[in-house]
Amino acid sequence: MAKHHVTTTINGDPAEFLCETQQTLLDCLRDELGLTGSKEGCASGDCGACSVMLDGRLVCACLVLGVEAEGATIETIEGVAQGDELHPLQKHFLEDAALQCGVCTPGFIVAAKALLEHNPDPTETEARYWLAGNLCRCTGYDKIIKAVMNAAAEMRGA
Amino acid sequence: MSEIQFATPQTVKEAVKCLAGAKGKARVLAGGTDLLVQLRAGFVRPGLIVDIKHIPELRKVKREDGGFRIGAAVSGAELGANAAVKKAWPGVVEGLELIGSTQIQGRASLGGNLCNGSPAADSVPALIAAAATCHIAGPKGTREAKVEDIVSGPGKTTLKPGEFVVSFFLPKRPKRSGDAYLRLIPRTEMDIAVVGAGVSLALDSKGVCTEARVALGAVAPKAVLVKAAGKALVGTKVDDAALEAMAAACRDACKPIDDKRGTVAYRTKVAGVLAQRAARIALARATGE
Amino acid sequence: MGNEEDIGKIIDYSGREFQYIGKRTIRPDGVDKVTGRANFGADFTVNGMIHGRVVRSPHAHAKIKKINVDKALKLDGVKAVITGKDFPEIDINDKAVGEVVVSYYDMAHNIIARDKVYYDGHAVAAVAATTPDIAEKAAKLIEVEYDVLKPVMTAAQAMKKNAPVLHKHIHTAGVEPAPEKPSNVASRTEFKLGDPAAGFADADVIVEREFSTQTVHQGYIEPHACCASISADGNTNIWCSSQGQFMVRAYTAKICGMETSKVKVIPAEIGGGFGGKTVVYLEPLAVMLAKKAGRPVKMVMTRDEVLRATGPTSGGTARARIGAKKDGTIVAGELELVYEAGAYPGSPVALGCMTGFAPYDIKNVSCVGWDVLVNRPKAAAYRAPGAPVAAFGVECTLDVLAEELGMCPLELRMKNAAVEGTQAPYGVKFNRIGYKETLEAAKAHPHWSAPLGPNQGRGIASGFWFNIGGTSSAEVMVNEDGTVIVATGNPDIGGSRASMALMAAEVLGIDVARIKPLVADTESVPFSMLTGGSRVTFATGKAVIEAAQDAVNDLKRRAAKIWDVDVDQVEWENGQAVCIESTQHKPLSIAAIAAKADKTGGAISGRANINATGAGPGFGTHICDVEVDPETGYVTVLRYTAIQDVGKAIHPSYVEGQLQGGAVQGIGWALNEEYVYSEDGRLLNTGFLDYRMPVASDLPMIDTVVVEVPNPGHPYGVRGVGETPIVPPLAAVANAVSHAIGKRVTDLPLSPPRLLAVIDGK
Amino acid sequence: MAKVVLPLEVARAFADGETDHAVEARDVRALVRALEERFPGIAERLSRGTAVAVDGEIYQDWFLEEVRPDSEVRFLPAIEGG
Repeated sequence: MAKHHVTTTINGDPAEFLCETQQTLLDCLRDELGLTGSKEGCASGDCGACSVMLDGRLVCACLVLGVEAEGATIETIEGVAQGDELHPLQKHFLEDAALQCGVCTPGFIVAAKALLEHNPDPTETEARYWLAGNLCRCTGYDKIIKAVMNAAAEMRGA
Repeated sequence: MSEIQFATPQTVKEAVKCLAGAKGKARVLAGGTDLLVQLRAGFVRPGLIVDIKHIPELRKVKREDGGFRIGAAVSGAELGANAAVKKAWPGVVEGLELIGSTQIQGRASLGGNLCNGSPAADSVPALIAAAATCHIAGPKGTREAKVEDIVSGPGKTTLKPGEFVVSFFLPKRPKRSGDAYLRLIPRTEMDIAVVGAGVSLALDSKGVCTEARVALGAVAPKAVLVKAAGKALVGTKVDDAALEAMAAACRDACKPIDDKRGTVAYRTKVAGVLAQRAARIALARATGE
Repeated sequence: MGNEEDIGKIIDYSGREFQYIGKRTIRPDGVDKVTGRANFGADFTVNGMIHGRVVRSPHAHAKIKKINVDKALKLDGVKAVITGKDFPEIDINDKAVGEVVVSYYDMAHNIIARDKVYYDGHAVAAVAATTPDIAEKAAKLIEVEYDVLKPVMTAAQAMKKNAPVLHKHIHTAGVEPAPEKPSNVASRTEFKLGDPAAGFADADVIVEREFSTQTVHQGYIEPHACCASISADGNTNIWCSSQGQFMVRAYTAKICGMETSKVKVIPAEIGGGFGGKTVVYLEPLAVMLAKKAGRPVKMVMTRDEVLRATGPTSGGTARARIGAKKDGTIVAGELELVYEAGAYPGSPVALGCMTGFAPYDIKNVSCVGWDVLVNRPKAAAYRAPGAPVAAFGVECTLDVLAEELGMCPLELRMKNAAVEGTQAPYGVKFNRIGYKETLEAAKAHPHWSAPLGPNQGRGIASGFWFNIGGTSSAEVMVNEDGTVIVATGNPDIGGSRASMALMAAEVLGIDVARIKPLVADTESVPFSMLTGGSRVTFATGKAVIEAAQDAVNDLKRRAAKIWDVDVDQVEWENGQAVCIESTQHKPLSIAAIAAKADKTGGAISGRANINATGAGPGFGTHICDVEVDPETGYVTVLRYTAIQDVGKAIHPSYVEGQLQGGAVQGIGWALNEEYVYSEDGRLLNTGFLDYRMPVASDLPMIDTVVVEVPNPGHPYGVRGVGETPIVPPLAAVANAVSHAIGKRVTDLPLSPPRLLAVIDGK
Repeated sequence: MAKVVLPLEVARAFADGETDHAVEARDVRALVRALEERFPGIAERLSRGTAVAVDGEIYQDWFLEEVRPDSEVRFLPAIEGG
């Protein structure tokens, strides 16, 4: 059976790729489009390292079929910075040492960006529960949550 | 993986046609948060995947006869954002909103959670407690069914080949009524329920319970409506004695298994504990505290 | 300033003002990591690349009768299939004593089975095909005929008289006279100090408890991944993430029977290791598949494979017995550890014996350790290997002793704390250490005296790790414009590039931003021991300091030429060459000297190849508050404080990060992480849903206190910090839970079902 | 004469349980050679997975480390890192 020809929008640019039905959106981003910023940590939706935005909703790219991207708008980590201007979250993850190995960082930044768009002034608990789907094994989450709260404050102009 | 067809029907009729043509080798795709994990692990090998998210009727939430009609493909995140449903049936919304992480919430649907047939499905006990019904479409037309009659055992449903759930109906809330759902998971998030308890009850003007439904998850091959537990509350002020009797009925109804998440003894005891706590929250909501 | 005489000399830093050390700089590799551009193991693609899949045993213990690959080879798109037969046989006694005791025979058989499989997930064959999908199908077409044997899943089962013996060639080592019959007990280790029997006889109070823990995994989020390409002349390139590219080169060359010079390993960014990536699993398979297929081969593990088939750390039991006088002085300590080694010998039980009582000054100590084979994946290092389970036993028994004596557990530790000159259980006398300082910091911390509510409890526990030195190399290259490259051979797991830049800046006296630290491949810097043992900031840091000093000496020689003075007229201050004698020579900046490099002799650089000695042990003390739901056994961590002596924090944020990360791994180990096997030895929780690691909403902020008692063995006082933080948490959490429920808990993990059984007195 | 302390297992296998010995040597290699003369086969046994501590300093890869007349030399299991 011929592959699906999928046309979609990724980080504001039109994109198209061929994929088989069982290929996940994560496989398509990484293997067909070379966007390796989203990472595979488990392929079962339990680690969040492949978090992307699909039509404005935060999802795990490993639990979406590539063919479902037809006509959708997708945002990945590669689209968070505007050219060389880092997003406040990216800046604070660096300044507040919110990453060590960095493999979970893309997922955390996409998820935290979705959080701040949903709730510009989250409490620590709200941030921790929203980000519970993003596993990190190096940091113990402390500096990640602080970086998210600091970025939120900066974005609110607080 | 043999080559898998993929269909995106735009209407219920079109979907029924797709499914009927696939002679039982088709799987319905709503959120996909269970289906894709099973696909990857090779537990399922469908010949056809039917994506029902493009059918408007399955994505809508609207009022009906004082209650709500919720599309089977509505995601947890969407339902969680619907203030009206959340106000009327907080327990049902709690059940759906507890499924997995924010990322899972962006996709997981009531239809998928029910039809995946997991005994521990978080949204099912609260739906059963709410006496919710489903509207089902299939080759022989449409029919209604109670939620508690859909799942027949782990991973098994009573849906006939080619049938799928189109929407759920949450009945009108009687005055002075409340519902709640609680579950026990080892962490604070990201786990499958070791025990789940959904309670829905209504009181008369003097605070006496006129109606009560108690449903448990993960303590039997499928989510179970514990009639004796409900009876233990009806006619009482839902005081400690009544709650203890209800908890005892819950413990008797448990037929759990030992598995990697919990033991028989543990599930049996905690089922009673959670049912009591959920009933207290439902009571508080019913008396408008 | 870093002058030649500083290296290795004992210097008192207390008053010293550092110019760059201690700054919270932005890590040089950070921007790529926050924008998704950084390349981890699975992010490489190579022209002509095909994809590899491994066929793994579904049985825990079985003989391989036959492997039929014909169907797989016939599948369109399949390019190569390998089994154990494709690898050279390795002599059974072929052991390398590098950074760790390595049996190449065991390693080779663990990477791909030969005649027997020893655990669920043991690799049996591998196939490479043009697409991952075809490789997946081909793997299913490979038919393996097994003769299934009875598995041995726990140490208790393995040590029974009639238990099936895993390896016919293993007789218990360390037992005299050497036993003739083969055994599942691979070795017995014993340490003795003073006269324990006399010690216990002299004790007023003796307490003893037995503890147990389960197999747990390092849990790095990045699965193992590599890409191997081999040309017709045998020259091989391997792109992979690991804790040591030189380790990957050495082990892969040995197992594939190749010369080291034929294998080049290019390090990718590593997505977490914690000791689990100090060994190889995929690289030799990818090389052999690439050789047979004549195409580069990429292999990436699924999470299922990582949990089933890569080294977790040993589960085991710890029996601790402590004798003390009424005033709390400990007079005797006894510890017996039984660790599950997995399929091949090599649990870290000896290290457990050495570390268990290490924080304490006890004259009479006896520690015995048993390394026991079971049908589980071969244990690999996991952050302070062996120490957490031993400390869990000792630190909880100390808590029992404190209760028995009616003494505050912190005071009891203070009274018996090891200090400079104390003889450790393994016989060596400690140099300058900071354990007491961590206890004083704990006592002064508001957490220690904060009030507690109902069903709440507070636990305290301490921990130790040796920290090691070892072989490291560094190159410091001055560019024409005076900027500098610092190349080392150690993968950067937690921010070590930033620390290397800070140490180089301190010696060179130039701004950190003008220094680019990088992790070089195996053909660009001399051999370096892997990243592990908390050694990088210490040992590779020392190499960087020496190499930077070497560069400064070169710069001073060039300045002397430019000024036409004798070199001992030249001093180096604040990044400039200064002429001592005449003031008519204005100081020369590094950029000014570099601009004339060609004229004064060619490129300017410095290098150092060292085997670092003088590693200073790291001590930590943690305080943990929990609340327990008595009706469901659910544990909530309310507050956590991690205190540790780090000698000198080069980059304070990443030192705090090590304390926080290690504490949370320890909390996961104590509360919900465990391997669950079926009766017939199949792993049941093979994913992150049921292998439960802590998530963000499970935890409070992890407060840290960084204590700095300088280590004399390092120019800036650095001690290793990476491993000590995981040692105290198991006991800190367990002691907190015990106080919360008023009963002593002894078996991890304290998951709700297990804890409710204890609460209900089952 | 430097004081040498053997691991218990090695002492039991070669020196009928006696761990402490006095040896004249100027470095660890010479010390091990002296032990080999006294207890044949001990050198090979000590090279397998043992580190050595001379006056408190632990060397994983010992060879020519200096041994002074008043030194204490202990053999320990090699320490691996995580």
